This record gives sequence, structure tokens and C-alpha cells, in this order.
Amino acid sequence: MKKLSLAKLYDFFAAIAAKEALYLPVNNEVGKAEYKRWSEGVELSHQLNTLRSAKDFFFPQTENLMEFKMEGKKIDIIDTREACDDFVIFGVRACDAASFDILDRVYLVDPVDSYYKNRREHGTVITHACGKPAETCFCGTFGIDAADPKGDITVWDVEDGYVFRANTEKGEKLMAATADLFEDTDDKAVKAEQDKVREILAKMPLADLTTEGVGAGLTKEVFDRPEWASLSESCLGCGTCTFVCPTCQCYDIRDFDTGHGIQRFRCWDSCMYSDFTKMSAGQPRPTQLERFRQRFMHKLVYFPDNNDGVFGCVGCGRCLSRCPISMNIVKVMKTLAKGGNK
Amino acid sequence: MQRIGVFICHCGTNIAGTVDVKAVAEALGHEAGVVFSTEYQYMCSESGQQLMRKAIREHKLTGVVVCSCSPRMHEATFRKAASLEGINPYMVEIANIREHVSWIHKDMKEATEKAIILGRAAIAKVHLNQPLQAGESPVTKRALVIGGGIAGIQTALDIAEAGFEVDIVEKSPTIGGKMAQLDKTFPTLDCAACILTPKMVDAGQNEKIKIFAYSEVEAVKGYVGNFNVSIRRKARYVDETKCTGCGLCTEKCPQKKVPNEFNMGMNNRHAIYIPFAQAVPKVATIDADYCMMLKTGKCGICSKVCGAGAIDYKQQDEVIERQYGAIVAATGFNPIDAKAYNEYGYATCPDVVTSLELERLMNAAGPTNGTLLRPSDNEHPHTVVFVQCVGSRCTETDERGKPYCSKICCMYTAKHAMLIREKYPDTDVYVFYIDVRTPGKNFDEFYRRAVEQYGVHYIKGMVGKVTQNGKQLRVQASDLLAGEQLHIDADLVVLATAIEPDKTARSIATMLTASMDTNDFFTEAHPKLRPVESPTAGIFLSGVCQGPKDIPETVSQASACAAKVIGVLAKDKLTCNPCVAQSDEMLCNGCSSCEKVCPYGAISYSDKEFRGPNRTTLIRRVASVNPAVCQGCGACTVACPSGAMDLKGFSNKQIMAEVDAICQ
Amino acid sequence: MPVTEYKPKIVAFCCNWCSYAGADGAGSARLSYPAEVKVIRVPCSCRVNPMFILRAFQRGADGVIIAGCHPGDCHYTSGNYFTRRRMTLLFSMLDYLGIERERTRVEWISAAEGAKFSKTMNEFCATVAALGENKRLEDLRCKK
Amino acid sequence: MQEMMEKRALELLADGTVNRVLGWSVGEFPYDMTPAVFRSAEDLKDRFVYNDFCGANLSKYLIKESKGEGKILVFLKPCDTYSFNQLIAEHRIKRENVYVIGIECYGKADVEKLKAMGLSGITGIQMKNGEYVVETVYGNKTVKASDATAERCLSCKSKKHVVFDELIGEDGDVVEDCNRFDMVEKLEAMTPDERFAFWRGELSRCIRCNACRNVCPACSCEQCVFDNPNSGVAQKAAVNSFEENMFHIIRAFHVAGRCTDCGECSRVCPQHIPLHLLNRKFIKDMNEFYGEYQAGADPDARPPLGTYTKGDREPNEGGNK
Repeated sequence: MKKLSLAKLYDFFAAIAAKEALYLPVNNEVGKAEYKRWSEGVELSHQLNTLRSAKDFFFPQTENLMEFKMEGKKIDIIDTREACDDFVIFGVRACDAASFDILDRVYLVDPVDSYYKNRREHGTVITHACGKPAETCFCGTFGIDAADPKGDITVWDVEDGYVFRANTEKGEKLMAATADLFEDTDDKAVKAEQDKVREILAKMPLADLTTEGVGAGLTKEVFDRPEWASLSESCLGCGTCTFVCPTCQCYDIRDFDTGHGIQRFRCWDSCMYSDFTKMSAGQPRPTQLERFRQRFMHKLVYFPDNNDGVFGCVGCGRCLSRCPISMNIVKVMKTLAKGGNK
Repeated sequence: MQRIGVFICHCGTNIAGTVDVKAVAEALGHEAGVVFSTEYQYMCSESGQQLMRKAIREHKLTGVVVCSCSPRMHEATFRKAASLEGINPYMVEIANIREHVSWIHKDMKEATEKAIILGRAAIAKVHLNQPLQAGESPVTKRALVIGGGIAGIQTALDIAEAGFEVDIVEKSPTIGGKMAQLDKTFPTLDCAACILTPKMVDAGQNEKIKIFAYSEVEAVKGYVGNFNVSIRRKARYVDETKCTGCGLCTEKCPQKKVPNEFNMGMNNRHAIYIPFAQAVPKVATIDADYCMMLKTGKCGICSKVCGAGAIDYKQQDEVIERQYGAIVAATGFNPIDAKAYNEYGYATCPDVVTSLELERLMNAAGPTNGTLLRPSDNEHPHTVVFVQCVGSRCTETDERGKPYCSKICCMYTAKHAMLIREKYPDTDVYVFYIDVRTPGKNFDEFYRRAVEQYGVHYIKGMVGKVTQNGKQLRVQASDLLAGEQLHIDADLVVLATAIEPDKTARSIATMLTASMDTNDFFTEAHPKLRPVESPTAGIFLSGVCQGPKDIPETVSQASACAAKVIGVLAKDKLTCNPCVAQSDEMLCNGCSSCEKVCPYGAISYSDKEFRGPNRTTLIRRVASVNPAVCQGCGACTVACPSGAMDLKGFSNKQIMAEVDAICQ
Repeated sequence: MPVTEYKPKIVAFCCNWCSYAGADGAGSARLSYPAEVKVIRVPCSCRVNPMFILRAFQRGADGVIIAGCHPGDCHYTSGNYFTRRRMTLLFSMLDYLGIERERTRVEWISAAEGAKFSKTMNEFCATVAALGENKRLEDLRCKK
Repeated sequence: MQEMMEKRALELLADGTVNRVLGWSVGEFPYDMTPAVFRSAEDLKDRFVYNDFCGANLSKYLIKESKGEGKILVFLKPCDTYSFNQLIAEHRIKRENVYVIGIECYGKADVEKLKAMGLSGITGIQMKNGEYVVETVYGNKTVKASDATAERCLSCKSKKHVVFDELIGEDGDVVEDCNRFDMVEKLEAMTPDERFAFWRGELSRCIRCNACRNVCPACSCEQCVFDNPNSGVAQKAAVNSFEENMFHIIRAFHVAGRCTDCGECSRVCPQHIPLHLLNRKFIKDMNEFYGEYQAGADPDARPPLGTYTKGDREPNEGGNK
């Protein structure tokens, strides 16, 4: 473990930014944290988390896949892929860091998504342990430790500075490159900080949220639960929960006619949308009930079913604060848990 | 995918002179979906059309793009040619590369590029065109003529002659119009009343013609073949069906001080009056502004003397609704108000009169019983000066006058000069003119007679000022040919005032949705080829409301107009424009936004059953468009937030495809 | 910047009954205007959906003009009155978003006003040329 | 308030006037109530809640609910009644199937404002005497209720219920001197470059989640043009600045004259874009150009874009600076 003094944080940023793009949470026009590229004068946000998740770095909302040019009856396919530049994300919380594992389970298994892989390979993730969790936090439900996030490097706030721990080769490399800024330290301060945070987490209203009633192998039981009707009743069918979610990974592929060619791009899609996976025969989930159920079945049943019991949720709590009508995964889980064994 | 044929017209050198037609044909030939592309000298010619038809057959075309003159010229021609080969006429699009390209751009490269882009836009549109079928709507076999002057009378008589019903709506108490006020007519010098009144009587007696005199059009709804018109029959306070026109009331009425508009206010009439002896309908009218009984409730003499019991002081305006298949605007004209012309002293000097006032002064039924006496002292004038072009042919910036030539003034002034010289040879007559315009049969001969035979002094020059000089008028003028200033002491000065469309024409045009030019003359559908039709289907133009005309021209236009009206009324059904709005019921919210902007009331709503998700049934309120009533403006398409309402032939996607092609 | 060299792309939506005929009239009278003006014929100015205007800007137009019958002269009685309200609001909104208000225009041009058509187009082109390329409502994907 | 509402709802359910109740159900926290339909007395007693954080406008749900069997009871705040009326004007709600109880409102609270004060780990909020005692795992804090009033409520246009079958609490008046156009005016006074920069900054955050659209009572199309692949303008993502502008301009235009200014769009925007400023611009312009008009105030009134006068102003006349 290495220690960075309070004063040297921005020297560390400058050292990284000199070589590659550095992104970190910054307060925006409306005072909310959002990832922005660091340059001299840009200040790190002290908010718990960003409005949008960190998945954007590896799975952006829109990206071009390829282009076509047409002339007469001839079509040229243009591969627009190119290796992306190295970049560093600083300040990723434990929940978002865990979301990358979930996305990896989708995009890095066969067939590998080359667009995602490209970004993943060139990105270094520096996580930042939570100091002041909120009532909407429930990462613990999914075995995530807010006080010990993963990532290539983990950073803890301690009284008089920051403690860094490299977790991967990428992380080691980065720290080695900036070694002169650091001094050696032990894990005492970190342990103290971790104990404090874990103690707070235990007091949070969602601390006792469990995955009772959901999980791998429960497709039939959960799918047929009558509560879906009332749970989905007031859902507006917007994509807010999906788009702020760090683990939602569905996309749509569309063509855009630029007037001088076609751009084939993909963009985030939401299973809450009425045209999600619409086919020539129509919409396989004709009402909001089915669409709503799909989202939670996927996260709480189908995903664990296909991924060794790993849930498709990291408990970041974004959907809890952002849903226009305050319906969310926690309410769903609690409802399903309640009547589950009846 | 369409199979599109592209045909580029040279229009002789009209297009080919500035646009490289071969290059356009070549470039458009490479567009997706184009299977045939060629150019030809005159696509609209018989052989050009044959070429197109042959290509349609041989290349199995499903769509056609013609790059030629304006679609307003030949769209119909090419649609018809295409339909002869079995292609729906609405699969033809025109790229206007003449009016919009070759005629305005001089640089060949630039013009050719633009022609190619307009061609591409037309191709992009054709790709999205759908075959459209025109509907049919029935025709009400009755015409409405607005205005009962000679134009309206002639049009009505001709329509009636063909066996159709006609209504004439005239705002004054009698038909006859301005012609009834004229004394003699040029170039024959026959008496206006003698030739007009038989026609008035014919109109009054014709079974097919119904005259609504003292009435005004209040609202017009509907469309060609099916107009619904509200007519306000103003209260005459005299029962038209009872009044015999004996005139006793008009003699006994104690209120005698009403300016007589028929005589241009130069004498008075009674509060109850018949405008003139030959009025049709010959029915008395009470002028409510002057009638003691109506104003104070004291009098009632007319009622007492009326043997027929026709007087009805309690009469109210009545609004009636009538249906018509076609409407004729024959709203006529008025002389402009000469008061604005201070320099000619019209407002201040009583002996400065307008030509129409002179007509009355010379008419046997006029205020002087036909003897030419000047208004100030009833003396016989010995020197008369005519001033031409008062308010005509003015510059655009002149707010008092009109930019156009009033056309009739040169001839009626020659007539006046000639008549004065003939009746009163001791009178000197001077005419100041800018140009003397005499195109027309026997017109120039007539003018020359005035100069040569009658010794009228024609002086090319402008009158600068007319001032009262004792009992006489001092006329300051310039003689442009002699290059000198003149002073003439005249006894009477006559102003040939410009004519302008009647003030009511503007509101009538709005009701008829007929367009007008900046001078408030009705616009014709085509200045040369469709001079008696308005661009609005079913609206026709007769007489001076379309532009200045003399009587023979008015009458011939009136008859031409009647022929066009008969053309409509003779049909049992009219083919509707298939480019109408259509509502996609699957998208319609039933919110009524579209209905609010539809000028024709073509949109209605009904609750319909739809298949909902999971075998449910939903009932939704949805809009539907009556294609016979919709005229295809498209207002509803923009009012509709969901995009349910679209316009056939000009759909959202078609227009956006054109935008894309143009901006590319 | 050589402003005079720059030729803006202009889309002119013209009502079939007045302004399109006015454009024809300009042609008949050989009253020129820049070739960058391309006319799209619509039955009435009220057919012009704000989406078409934004679409034109997206696809590379630098200016959009809508020409219709003079108020009171609409072939369909009231179409241009609705155009007037809709475009007043739309233009005000574009301006509110900081998009140059001079890039959009509504003109009333009758069938008889070929000269006005030509004059209007010349003026509008000059105005838009002075503003330069449309940057604020552009879609970079559509640029070559 | 909650007790009175619950009591009335139970009575109306019991006497058969209605068979359903549309209200709010309890959340996980003191501030996250979800709109819900209650079908039984038990359900009402179990879950029904009403407090300062029940901000959602329930009128849009009635498009669907009023087509169901029997009558539904709905609780509407003054601003919600305008939306309700507007939907009546657009024939979207079957009035005879709805029993409206107007509830008095002196402004709703916005939990975001509490969170912006640094309050986190909220476990309870006690409301009394115009103050909130916010209980958190980090300690308690008392804040003035007015400091937590939702932004939209600070410029409330009306405390009057324009439609109701009965009222709970007082009916208020139209707020004559509401300051709702202040920010619009401020923007109008800026230079075009400043305005452009402002809106780029705001709209560039858009993630096209459609929350604004889907919550909007005016955006109740069977299918939105932006979702309809046949419309020619469908778009799924805010791919670039053009599409952000296109979506928000056209959405504002489509609801112009129909938007009642309920403020839901800005309330729900996860990116905190002040979308209501677009709608308010249209409202302000329409008021200034065509006379005062409040959508929803009178369901029989002619909307500004559904009518005209011969002397309307010309589009080329400038409006802003």
C-alpha cells in the first residue's frame, strides 16, 4: 500500500493526464457529479456517486459499428474500428466496479464484442472506496463491499491523504509510473476507515435486504407471481432506470442514412420501451407488465441462472433515486420476498 | 423498388440553352431505381409524349419524372400521357428546370447542377409515391353571380340561357351597375340605357334567374360543385312581393333632402326611393338613415299612400342559405375619390367634376335633365378642360393613385369631348393627356374624329394646378410638344379619375378563398390561358373585378365566364382532388387538434374497436377525413402531434425525401 | 473570412397557389436569384411541419424560407394564418435556443409577385451568407 | 390530510361510488411514494399514503384507467386538475368514469433539495410546524420546509382546482403574480451566443430516457413520432446535438398550447435538465402574442394554435434579444 498526501492528489492527476486521458467525477452545471475529462483546474467531486454510471466508458450510449457506401448497385462496407487510446477512470465506486464484471460476462464471452473489448483493454479503473454511503445503497445485498472496491487500483480516503493499492498488473504499472508521488504505508488507516464505513452500512435501511425469493432456478415461480401486475401498474415505460443502471447492457442496432452513406450504429435500448425487440410479428411483450417483469426477471433470475448465480444488479441505488414514479428493484425484491413461500 | 423513367425536356433552347440536358439525363440515370433516362426536344409535344409512353411500355416503368417546365404548366399533360399506359397519374412527378432553373440562371454549370438536384428530389419523391384514386362529388346545378352590373347580368343571362338556375346578389336596390349611370357609350355613341335596360328586364323576367337585390353575401362554405352561401337580404322596409313600383310613395315622402347617389350626389332624392325609372326590380326602398318614421316613429306617409300595402317598417334583415355549384365574382369598380387631388381643386371648386359626374350632367335623366350646366351656377360652360390619367399610371410610391392604366378614360374622354362639341359647338374643349390609348375596334378612328372632325384641342401635357379664379377656373398646364406653360381659363374641368375595384371585393375574395393582386383585382388562374377563372376551383371572374375593361370587353368576358360556369354545372359529378388528408387510425389519439384547423369541416370522429394486446379489445376515438370535402391544404397534418394525419401526394416522408435530396 | 465566396444552401417551401406561381413568374420574367435556392412545392404553407425545417438544417441547409399567400389570400382560407402562428412560435423558440433567427424566414408572395420572389430570395441568400455556415443546428454525420 | 383522504376513499369505496382509488402507496423511504391503484379497503389501509413528497401528477394514468370498468377515485392537486381538464378537452379521459377529489396544496417537497444540503442516509422525515426533522444515520437535522419546496412549486401558477367532484381542504386562487417566466425572461435577455451556450450545456446532458415524454400528460400519443419507424423522424438515442435539439424542440412544439405547465418533465429528468423552460417559452410567447391562455383552465377554450386572428404578428418580427 502506498500513500498519497492530500496535497499531491492533483499532481497525481496531472502525471496521469500527461500521458493519457483521465476521467473523474466532477460537479456539473446543476451540481451533480458526472465523469469529465480532467485538465488543469478541474476539481474532483466529493459526492457519493455520479448520476450516470461508469459503464459509459466501456459501453457508450451510442457508437458507430460500421459504414456503408452505395453507388449504383454496389455496396462498400467500411470497417470503422480502430484501437482506442489508453485512458484512466478515477473515482469509480465499488458498485460500478462490480458492474464491469457483469458487463464482461456478457461482452467478453464468446462471441466477444470487439468494441467493448477494445475499450476495456485500454481503460484503467481506479476505484474509490465509499466514505459516506447513502440510504439508497444496497451493494452489500450482492456481496459487494463498498469499503473494499475492486478495480486496477483501489483508493481509500484516510485522515491526511489517500491510500492506494494496486490490484492488477495495469494498476501496478500506473503506480510505478507515478511512484515518486507516493510514500509507503501500512493498512491500519485503511482498516479503520473500512470498519467505520461497514458500521455505517449496517445501519442503512436496506442493510437487511436479501435475495430471498429470487435467484437462479426460480424462473417459473417468479415469472408467474401475481404481484407483477400491481408492481408494474404505474410504470411509465421510460428508460430512466435502464439508462442510469451500470449493468443494463441491451442495445439496438440502427442505420442512419447520412445522405452520402449509411452509418450503422448501436445505442442503448431499454426493455421498458414499447418497441423493445419489436419484430415483424409485433412486440413479444405487448404490455408494460411483461416489459417490467422482463427487466427484473433478467437481473434477478435469468442472469444468475446463466452466470453461476451472479445477480445482474450491483445495488448502486441509482434507479431508486431516479425513477420518476419511485418504483424500483428494491420494492420488487421485497414484494417478491414477502409472499414468496406462500 | 420503383422502376423510374426520367425524361429531360429541352423546351427548344428554353432549357437546353442553359442546362446541359445530356449531362442531367446521364447523372439522373445513375440514381437508384432509375431504369431509363433520356432527353428530348419538347416532352410536351405529341412525339415527346409518345416517347414517354413507349419507354413506360418497354421498360415497365412504375414511376415517371419529367424535368421540364413548371408543373403548373404540364403536370396534367404528363399525368394523362402516363395514365394512358396504365400508370397511375400520381406516379408522375415534375422537376421544374425551366422557370426555376434555366430561365433564372445564366451559368451553364450552375444551372446543370441545380437541374440534377431538382431531378433527384423528384426521383426521391416518386420512390415514395402511391397510386391515388380520385373520388367524385355531386354538383349543385345552380350558379351564384355576385354583382348585378352589366358583367353579372350578362353572365347570368348566358348561364340561364343554357338552362341552369342563376342567382344574382346585388348590394344596391337595383341591378344595372355603373353602366346604368352612363349617358352614351363609345365608340358608337348609342345610349347606355337603351342597350342595358332590355338586358335588365330580361334578367328580371327570366325564370331561371333569381335576383337578390339589396342583398350581400355573408359567408361562403364548401367547394366547387357544393358551395353553401349565406346571403343577407337587407331590410328594404318594403315588401318586394307587394310593391308595384308605382312610385307614389317616392313622390309623397316628406324627406326630400337625401343626396341622390345615382346622380353622384348632384341632386336629391326622397327617403323612400326607386333609384331610377328602369330599375330592376322596380321596387321602392326606404333609406333607413333618413326615414323619419324609422328614426323617430313619426310620419308613416308612405304607408298611408301605398295602395298595395307594401310598406313594412318592422322588416328585418334576413339571412338565407342557398346552395351553388359555381360562383361568379362580378363585383365591378368605382372611380377613385378625387378629393385627394388638391392640385385639381376637386374638393374646393364646384366646377371641377369627375367624368362619371359629367355623364350624369349630360344625361336626360340626370340632375340637369341633359343640359350641360355647370354645378356652381347652372350656367352653360364655354370652355371645358379635360384632365386625363387622374390617379392612373402612377408610380408605385404614389399613395393616392394606381400604378395601372384604367384603360377606359381615353375613350370616354374622347366621347365626352365629342358630345360637347356636337351639342354646343360654341364650347372650346381641351384635353390634357400623357398618351392617348386607343387599341380596340373603331377606337382610334373615334379619337381621330374627335380631333379632326370636332376640333377638340388635344394637348400632350400635364395639368399642374386648377384654382378658382372668380367665376372661372384657372388651369395651369404644360404643353410638352410646344415646350411651353399654358394658362387656360375654363368654366368646367373634368377629371378622368382612375377606376379601382369595389371596396367590398376584398372581403368577398376572402370568403371565396380567391386570391387578389396588390390592387385588389381578382387574380386569374392563368393570365393568358385561364383569364376568367380564379385559381380556386369553382370561382369565376366576370368584368372589371379582374382588371380594367370597357363594356364590350366586359360583356365578352362575362359570356366567357358563363361558358366556364356552364362547363361545371353541365357535369353531374366532379372528380375530386385525390391529394387529400388521411388519418392513420392506429396512430390517432382522437384529440381533435386537426379538426380545429380544418377550414372545410372535413374531419369527423367516431369510436372504433381495436385489437388490444393479449386478445383484449380497445375502443378509441379516431378521426376520419371526408375525401370529398377535404381540399388538401395539409393544415391538419401539422396540428397532429402523433403524425397520424398525413397528406396523400405530399406526405411527410415524401417532403422529407425531397428535403434530403436537395440538401445532400 | 471570404464571406462573398460562401454560398449558403437554401430550402424554400412554396405554396402551390401563390409563391410557387410567383417563383414561376420570376422565371418567366427572367428575374434571377442564386441557384442555391431550391424550391419544394407544398399545397399550402400550412403543410410545412417544423420537422421539415429542422430536417433541412440537419441535412445541410443553411437557411429555410417558407413562402405562402398573403394573409387573407390563402387558397384554403386560413392555412397561412396557421403558418403564421406556428412559425412565429417556432422561430422564437429557435432564437431562444440561440439559433440564428435570420436563418429562418416566412414571406408572403402572391402569384403575381415574381419580382418580390426574386428580390426576397436574393436578400435571404445574402442574409444567410453573412451568417455563414449553419453550425448550431448541424448534424455532423450528414456533412461530407 | 392523509387521514381525511383515506377516510373519504374508504367511504366512497364502501358506498360503491367508486371501485378503485388512484393515489400513492408507501415507499422504502419517507420520500419515494409510488402512484398506485387501490382496489380494496384493506389495500388502502395497508399502503395508502399522502405527504409532502407525493408530487406525481396522477392525471395521465386516467387515460387508461377511465376506460376500465366502473368509476375510479383520483386525488388531484390544483396543478393536476389543469392536466386532467386538458385531457378531457382532448377526449382522452372519460369524465363519467372518474370521481375527482381535489386536494389542497401549498407546494410539494423535493428530496433532491434535502440531499443537496448534504443530507444522506435518510431514515425518516418528521413533518411539523413548517419544518422537517430529517433523521439520518449520520444524525438528525431540522430544516425549514420552505427550503425543501420543489422548484416548480416556487413558481406555482394556481392553487385553484379547475375541476373536481369534491374538495378536501381549501380551494385556492390563480396566483396572479407568479414568477414562472422569470428564468425565461432572463434567458431572453441574454445574447444568442449566451443562450446557445446555456442550452447546449443543458441539453447535452440528455440521455433520451424519455422520462420527460412518458410522464407528460400532453405527450400521450398512441405512438410518439420519435418511436414510429414510419414517421421518418424516429430516433432512439441522443446521438448528437442535433438530435437532442430536434427531440426537445419538436416535443415542446407538439405540446404547445396543450402543456399546462405542470412541471413533471423537469421533476423527473434524471439529468436535471430544466425542460419546463422550453414549454414556458411557448406559453409566454402565446400569452404575449395571442392573449393570455392557460391550457386546461377551460376545456372549451380554443387553443392558440387552433385559431388565428387576421392581425397576428409576423414570424420574422424579433422576439428575443
